[in-house]
Amino acid sequence: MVANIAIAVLLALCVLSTAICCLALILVKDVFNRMHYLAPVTSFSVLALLAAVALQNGWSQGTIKTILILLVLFLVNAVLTHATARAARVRQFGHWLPHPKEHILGAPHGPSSQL
Amino acid sequence: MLVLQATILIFVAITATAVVFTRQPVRQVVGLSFYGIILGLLFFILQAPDVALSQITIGAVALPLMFMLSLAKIRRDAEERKRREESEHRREAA
Amino acid sequence: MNAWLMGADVLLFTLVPCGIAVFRGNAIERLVALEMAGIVQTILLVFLAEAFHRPSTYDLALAMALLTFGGGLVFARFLERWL
Amino acid sequence: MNRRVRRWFFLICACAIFGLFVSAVRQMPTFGHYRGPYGDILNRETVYERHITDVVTAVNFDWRGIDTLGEESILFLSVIGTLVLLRKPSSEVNDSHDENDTADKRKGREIPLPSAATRVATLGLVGPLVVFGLYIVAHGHLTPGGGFQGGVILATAPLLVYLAGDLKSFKRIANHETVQIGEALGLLGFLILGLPGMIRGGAYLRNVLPLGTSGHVFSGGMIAPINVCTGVAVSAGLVAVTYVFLEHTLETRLRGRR
Repeated sequence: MVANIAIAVLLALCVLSTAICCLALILVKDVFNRMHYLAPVTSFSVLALLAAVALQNGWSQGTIKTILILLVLFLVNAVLTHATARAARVRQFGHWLPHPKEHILGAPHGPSSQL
Repeated sequence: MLVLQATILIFVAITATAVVFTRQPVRQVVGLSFYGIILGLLFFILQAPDVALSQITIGAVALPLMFMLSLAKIRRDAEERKRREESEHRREAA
Repeated sequence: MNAWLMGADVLLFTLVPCGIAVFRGNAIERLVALEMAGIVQTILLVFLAEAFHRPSTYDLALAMALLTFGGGLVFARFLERWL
Repeated sequence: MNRRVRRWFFLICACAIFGLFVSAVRQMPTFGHYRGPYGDILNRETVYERHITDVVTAVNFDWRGIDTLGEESILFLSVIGTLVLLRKPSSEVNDSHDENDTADKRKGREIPLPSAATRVATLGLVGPLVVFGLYIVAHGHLTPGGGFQGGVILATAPLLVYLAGDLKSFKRIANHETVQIGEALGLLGFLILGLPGMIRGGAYLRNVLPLGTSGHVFSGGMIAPINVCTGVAVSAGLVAVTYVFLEHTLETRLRGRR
């Protein structure tokens, strides 16, 4: 009984966070702001989902596969966001390094500098 | 269960129409990829996981890659033709 | 009607904002929405596999998680290079 | 035919097709009510007779294996057709491409290398993807999936290597001759696997291997070897098609970089 309630709460958290992030996707205007909303889904939502699956099934095939899903999404989504942001900057400015007028802390200046 | 089936069928109809009405090819490919996602869900909800897995694997990487390669090729050919026409035009003018 | 099926119902409707975003704006904005839809679908497939009591269909969610990255990367690489 | 005539023509045709469509839909069986006898029989018999837990795979590779052989040949033929259509005419090979290279180096059109993070993550994902593809192929008779799905996942691995910006490595992994030989071997293996059944006096593609315990990896008789052959053929075919596409589209553009 307690386990069922815990599962329901975890699932509600997962669904709610996903829904908020999806809504933010159309409410926020700038692309670079939009990309941030991919991160909570891949970390928090999937973590809540993993907890719910583990509570429901114990140590089983489903739990192991959900752990793998969490690992893949968590590690790879950051890189995917980075690649997308780079593509957006390349399309906007022609290169992805900071514009001379931009002042980004710790970033090299100009398209000529090497990374 | 019934809610799921009805909703996903309506989604498929709306998404397919939206893909058809997208005019620019690159944007259309993105829409098509989304349509593939919805279609995979439809197959799974109608209890056909084998077909859904086929749809997911094909629609995720292979299909967009083919479309993007074709679009890149078309764009390259168009650029080349334009450049050739320009150079011929210049030669005629000289 | 268990909690998983209800969660799947609600999650299905969170695909609506993703769908609206996929069909609006320029190519990169659409791409971000597509990546979001892929992640939501991964979660949704886990929900459905658990709701149908078929543990072997967790494979679909795992395949989706592995392949969303490839799909997003295809678009990102081609949009920044050639199209 | 001007715009107005065309619109009327379309409207009349659309109305006619809509009428046919409605009449067709009215005669369909109601949603979710399956009327044929075969589905029920298969659902009842498959696990007991063939020791396979995934009925779809059993239907594809056992009950109607010869149809699947036909489908596989269709795939093979379409890949061959694509390879023939996109082969390079010899006159194009030594064409001067200097103009293209300079065009690519125009401002705003430089080819950026993928960043280190993308390369590491992509190449790190190749190994898990190969393992997952092999798992899907090997467990075709137990879980959803099989030769086709697993083959596509396996073919995605070299594509990821290309997406990491390493066209050279892609060409080394997916050596064109090797890939073509692999595709042919996949189809040949399927064809040969049908023969033992005939030698033992039965029909083509008849099961000759022990059936094993249902639910184990080594069960289902001939389905696992046939799945492996299909996986090899599908992945090799997909890689071959992508290879010729890439060669046709991007080869000349990349010459300046290497």
